[in-house]
Amino acid sequence: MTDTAAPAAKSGPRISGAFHRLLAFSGLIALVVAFSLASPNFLQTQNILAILQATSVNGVLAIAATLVIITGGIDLSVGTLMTFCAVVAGVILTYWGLPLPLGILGAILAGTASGFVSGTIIAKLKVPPFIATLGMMLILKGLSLVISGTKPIYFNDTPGFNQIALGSAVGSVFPAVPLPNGVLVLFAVAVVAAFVLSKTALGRYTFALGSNEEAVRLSGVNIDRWKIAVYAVTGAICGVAGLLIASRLNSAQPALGQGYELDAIAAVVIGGTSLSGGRGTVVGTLIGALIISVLANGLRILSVPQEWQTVVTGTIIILAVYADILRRRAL
Amino acid sequence: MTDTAAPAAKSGPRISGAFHRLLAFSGLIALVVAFSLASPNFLQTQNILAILQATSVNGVLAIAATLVIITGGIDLSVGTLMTFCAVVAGVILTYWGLPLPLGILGAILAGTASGFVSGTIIAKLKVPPFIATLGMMLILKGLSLVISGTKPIYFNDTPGFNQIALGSAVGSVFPAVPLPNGVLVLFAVAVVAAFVLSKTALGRYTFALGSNEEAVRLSGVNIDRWKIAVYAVTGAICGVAGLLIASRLNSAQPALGQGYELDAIAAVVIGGTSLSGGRGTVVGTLIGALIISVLANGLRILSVPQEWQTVVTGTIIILAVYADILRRRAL
Amino acid sequence: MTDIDKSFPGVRALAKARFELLPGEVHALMGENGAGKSTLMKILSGVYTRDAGTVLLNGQPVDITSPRQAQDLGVGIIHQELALMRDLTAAQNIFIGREPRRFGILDERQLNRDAAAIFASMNLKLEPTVRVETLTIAKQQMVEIAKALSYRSRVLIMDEPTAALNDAEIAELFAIINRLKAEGVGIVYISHKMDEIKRISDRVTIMRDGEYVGTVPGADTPIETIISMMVGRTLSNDTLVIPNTADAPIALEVKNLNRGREIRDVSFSVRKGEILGFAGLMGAGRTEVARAIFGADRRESGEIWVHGQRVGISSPKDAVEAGIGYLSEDRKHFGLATGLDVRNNIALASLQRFTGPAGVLDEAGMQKEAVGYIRQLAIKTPSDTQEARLLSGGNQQKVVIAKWLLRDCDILIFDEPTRGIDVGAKSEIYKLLNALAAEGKAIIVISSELPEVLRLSHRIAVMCEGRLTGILPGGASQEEIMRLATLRQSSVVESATQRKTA
Amino acid sequence: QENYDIALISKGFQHQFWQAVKAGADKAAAEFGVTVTFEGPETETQVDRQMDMLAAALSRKPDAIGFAALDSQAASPLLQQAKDANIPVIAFDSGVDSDIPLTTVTTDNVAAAALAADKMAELIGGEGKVAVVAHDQTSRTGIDRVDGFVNRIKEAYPKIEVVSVQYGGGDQLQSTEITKSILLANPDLKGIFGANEGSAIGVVNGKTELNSNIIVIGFDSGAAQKGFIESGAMAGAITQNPVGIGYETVKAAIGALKGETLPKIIDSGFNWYDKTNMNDPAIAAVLYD
Ligand SMILES: Nc1ncnc2c1ncn2[C@@H]1O[C@H](COP(=O)(O)OP(=O)(O)OP(=O)(O)O)[C@@H](O)[C@H]1O
Ligand SMILES: Nc1ncnc2c1ncn2[C@@H]1O[C@H](COP(=O)(O)OP(=O)(O)OP(=O)(O)O)[C@@H](O)[C@H]1O
Ligand SMILES: [Mg+2]
Ligand SMILES: [Mg+2]
Repeated sequence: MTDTAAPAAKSGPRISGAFHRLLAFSGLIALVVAFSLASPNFLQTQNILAILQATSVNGVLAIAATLVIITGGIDLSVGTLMTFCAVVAGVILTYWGLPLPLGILGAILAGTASGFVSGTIIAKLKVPPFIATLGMMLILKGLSLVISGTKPIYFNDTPGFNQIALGSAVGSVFPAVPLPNGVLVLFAVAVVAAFVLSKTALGRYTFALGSNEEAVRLSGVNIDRWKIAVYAVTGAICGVAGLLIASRLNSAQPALGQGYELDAIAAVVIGGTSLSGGRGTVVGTLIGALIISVLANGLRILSVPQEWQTVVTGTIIILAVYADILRRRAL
Repeated sequence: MTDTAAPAAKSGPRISGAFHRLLAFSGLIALVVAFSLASPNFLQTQNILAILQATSVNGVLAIAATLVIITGGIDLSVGTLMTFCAVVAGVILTYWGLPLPLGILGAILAGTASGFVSGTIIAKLKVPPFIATLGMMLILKGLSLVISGTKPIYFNDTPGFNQIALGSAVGSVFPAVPLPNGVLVLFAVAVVAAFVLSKTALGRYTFALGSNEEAVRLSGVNIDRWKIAVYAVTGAICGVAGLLIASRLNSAQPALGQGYELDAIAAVVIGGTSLSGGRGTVVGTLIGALIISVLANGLRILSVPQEWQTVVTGTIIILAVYADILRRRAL
Repeated sequence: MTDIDKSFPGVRALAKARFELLPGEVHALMGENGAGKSTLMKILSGVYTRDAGTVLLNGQPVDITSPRQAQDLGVGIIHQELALMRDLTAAQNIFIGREPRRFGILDERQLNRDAAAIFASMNLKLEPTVRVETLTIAKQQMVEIAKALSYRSRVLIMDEPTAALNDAEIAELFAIINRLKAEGVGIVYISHKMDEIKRISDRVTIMRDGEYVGTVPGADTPIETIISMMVGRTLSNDTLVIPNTADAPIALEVKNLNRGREIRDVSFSVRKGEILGFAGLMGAGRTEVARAIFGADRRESGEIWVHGQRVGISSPKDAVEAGIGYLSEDRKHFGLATGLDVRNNIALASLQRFTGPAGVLDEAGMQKEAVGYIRQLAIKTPSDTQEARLLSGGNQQKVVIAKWLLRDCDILIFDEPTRGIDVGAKSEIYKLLNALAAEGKAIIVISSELPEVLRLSHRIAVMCEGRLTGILPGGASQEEIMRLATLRQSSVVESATQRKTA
Repeated sequence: QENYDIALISKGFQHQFWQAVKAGADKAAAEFGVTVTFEGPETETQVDRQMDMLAAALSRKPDAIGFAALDSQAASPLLQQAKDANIPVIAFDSGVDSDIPLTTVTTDNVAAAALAADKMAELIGGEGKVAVVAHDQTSRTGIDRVDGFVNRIKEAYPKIEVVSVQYGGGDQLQSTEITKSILLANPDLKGIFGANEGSAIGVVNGKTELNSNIIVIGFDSGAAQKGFIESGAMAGAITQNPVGIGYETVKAAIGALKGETLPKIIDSGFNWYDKTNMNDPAIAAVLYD
């Protein structure tokens, strides 16, 4: 492996690497092909846009969760934090009547602050991430209800707000492809997260922490600081998810959010990121999130009865991951 | 504990060991004291019985989850598996009209079989436990709806059935302490699980797998078999939980169960079992489950508004675990 | 460092320990397993905080409370237990915390270039971008060394850096040490290999049971003196006796074993009562052969015969059932269940034997056996219920050995069995292996220490690049072994004929 | 007669109330020879999940859509999409704040809960402490029923105090535990209103487990509640007509497809039922098992 020797030996793995990376999509592609054959309505522009739109919120949450999972941690609060950030935006824009940019900033800051708190509890108090973020999940769930007054906050006074997710910057240029902005936001978050993970010190420490936290500490790195930073970034991304969902519903729904963490984590794990940390990719997470929404959409399009939808979804999730394992083993 | 060394050296750690084990309850005790001071209704026999009763289902589920968590795995399907087992009992007793023991047997067998399937997927196909049991969670959820015909199954034709959880064998002897049978079942499950964990080969392998699976494999142990066995036992315990909840509601509610896994896992982790495996105790899990129900009960008794209940619960869970960490550090 | 105390729950690791290091000096720290060497050095490098005592650096009292602070003060350490981030590349590991950046963005090319430069200065052939996880223990150890060098510390602590290394790498390391010495770096050198101490150290400090015993000059103190200071008695040095096993039945026969580039057509056999040594350079494929026989890895082709019967081995369980035991070279990842206590680690491979009716375990029986081995192998532990991860490195190794002794296999494959084990215990283990052979067990010993191979083996198999290049009789010369160990593919034909005669 | 494809997106799926709506829809489907699909999110908080369901239903290009909005504002872009595609939309359960639905098949939850308050007052003799165990703090039905009950008590019965309103998510077990805590905290409680099926059953379970004899008023029907009313554990309950809602929704959709004009509101009504009138044919018809 360590041979720097023959270029022939080098190109071999490279080609197969690209090929196998393509195969990673195979579960997703198989699903898409199957549904397209089964229903003529599946592979229509509108439906594809609907699938992408349905992926946007869970996709962003899953990317947020990816970061902490790579550190070997977990964040159960992503769902309720998303809601909390949406409510904060609602309070700023609707209750206080401040301008849109402040609402956006507020939501993202609220997410960052909450992630900072989670990270501090984990890094400084050594509370296990599961407990710290479970606690935060409950706290944020309650706080969302409290600050919203247990009712949805509508954004009717901020007309531009629903453009965040529903408008279509692409569509205004290419009317044939009215890609909703929400999907653009998802891709933007993905690109930024992938960049952070692969090119910045924060990303390096994210992998290092998940790989061997003690070794990082023994290397003289201030692991507390970096751990807190990872949770804060995760929180900030949840803030983006909060803006997306609020924009999509044109309201901040304070009771929503619990249970969403499971879908987000599922997307991460389906995408090949290991819950024990040290490895993971944003692209994998995106694929995982897409598999979940394609499945949900396809089964609905096929009018599969709802009770069977869950059975099929469960089975296919297991099979998709198993196929991915076989692929890696063949690698 | 089993030092064969000097008796002097022995007594030292023993005293402090017992003392510290007592302190493990400290979070729980602090909560009880606080609620007792805050409300005269809290420390009443009836309320204590209500708390214990409220702990029974989650406690049994949490014990089930403890086993797989000690192996370093996880079981997200405990909640819906519980429901599935309840529905199986309903089908056997109500739809088929068979006698009670067959219903009990059927529920526990259904649980064991499902655990066996999860375990096989994990051990043989090498699908990560999170995914395998997430898939099973969805499959079981759907199947419960399918086999029940999406409606509750009542046990009105099996009069003895609700005695499983609600009757009081203790109360019939000591009328002053009408301890519900459900609580006895919880304790019985706890005792058996603790015995299995500490005294049997299965228990030893449970810890060994969580500690270093590869080392166990290289010791010539058939790790697949033991892993499957652990998941099967977990499933069987979920069967008991299914009987408990069905007996309490005198019906099998096919839609209930999702979300219960989080409470169960929370109890396990609050009880000091590490999600990375290799360590954990049944007593800890019981304490964890009790902390959760005491909190819920106490806050309701105090009529704290619901939105604040979640905030307080989240905070106290973090604090309780933090207190436990401080205690261990002092150890 | 003077009067250093350190206690762990149930263990007094250090009691008034003392150590002194001059610039430009190589100062060896010696002691039995569990003497407190690593603990003392962890205090110096900020991993542990001391309970009592003073640390002076350049005459100034210092209080080192974190690894970071130690680095800033110019103290670097190579830990005994590898502390690498397995999912990162070699270069990323080396520069963790000090990544070169451009405009705030990691400069990966610079990083790899810097790492490559360090490797080049060490004469190490290693791609900076390879993931550490895929490296053998020896290569990982070299990455650790590279990392420690990259800090350019004034004080460099090396805690058993050569335990996993082969002669060639050791020679390279010593060249590096001499260079650093010339630059005025003070080096603390911990090792259980006595010849190294003689070769490299200026002074030797000896510890016993957490206490300071004495400091002697390295070059002109006889080894026997040092050993007796370490263990408090003198050791007899028994010589190799080769029993005549020519008529003994063949216990294990391996025919045409193949797997990719790592194992190429390996065939050999071991007789009952025979110790077959495996020699070869790092990466020769000895571990691979052992793992393939044991069923730990899949093999592409090849037959395994035990006591004249062909056995199908597809998992370690099959191997153990066929009477084969395998002690891995990587105790941390493949040997020890770190969360379990000593007793259960020893019993781990033999749990069936202690399982009574209804699956209930016979704790008393397990304890008896465990205590027996703790005594026999002199495992330093407060009790048999101590968690295995809290033992010193050498004692952990003994626990893993005990596991296989208790399992009582007919065929034992020991991969680097004495890694990290002190001289006293080493000779105990040699005696034990000889006794096991005398009992009629067939034993394979893989070792990177030629003296060990030479001292133990009745026959010596030598590997190079996945091939078995020859099997030599016991007591063969080092030169002959090295010749076979570096025998490239072109000359394999020759070795094949040799194998027949062996 | 064409085989129309009608997609019903409801607020829930697994609860018996929604299963009764589904039963009514299926009945109409069989009667009129059309195809009906029925879907709803897991809980009534998952507004966005409902949007995804509606979007998928639109992609399927059904002939008509029946929609019970969790949040009508949130749905408006998708409803607009339906309108643009010329897919008629019928609202059911609670109203949709939009002029796109051709008609709304609904029950007035506030008035229904107010009737429960009247009955409670009557049964406890006009004074004392009562409590509410509801399913959801933020969903329309949860808010309407709690408000309807609490406000009616406040306005009309000054001697009655609502001491506690708690939410159990419609989960029977959780509602049981909540009820027990309420009872233990308020030993002098006179009655509890369970604001949906799961809550009401939980209230009765809690009451039975503590051997209390408070007055329980339920909401919706189902075999369990009917049994409780028969046995006297529950004094009575308010029923909507979910089977009728499902039936009327499908019927209205067919009417719309055939070009009939529809009334703006189709009121499916609500009823009080107890031991005395449960077996009246008119009441029995609106109850479900
Ligand atoms: N974290 C710990 N907790 C409890 N005991 C410990 C801990 N670390 C070390 N010890 C104990 O302290 C003693 C000294 O250990 P140390 O690792 O310093 O020995 P060592 O001289 O380096 O031995 P070796 O040659 O085997 O590496 C041993 O008895 C060991 O079991
Ligand atoms: N995990 C791995 N993944 C890929 N290749 C590996 C792995 N481990 C070892 N190899 C390769 O297998 C070959 C032989 O391995 P190894 O170095 O363990 O042999 P060895 O003779 O036992 O040497 P050592 O002296 O290190 O024990 C080498 O080419 C090595 O690079
Ligand atoms: Mg050491
Ligand atoms: Mg090796």
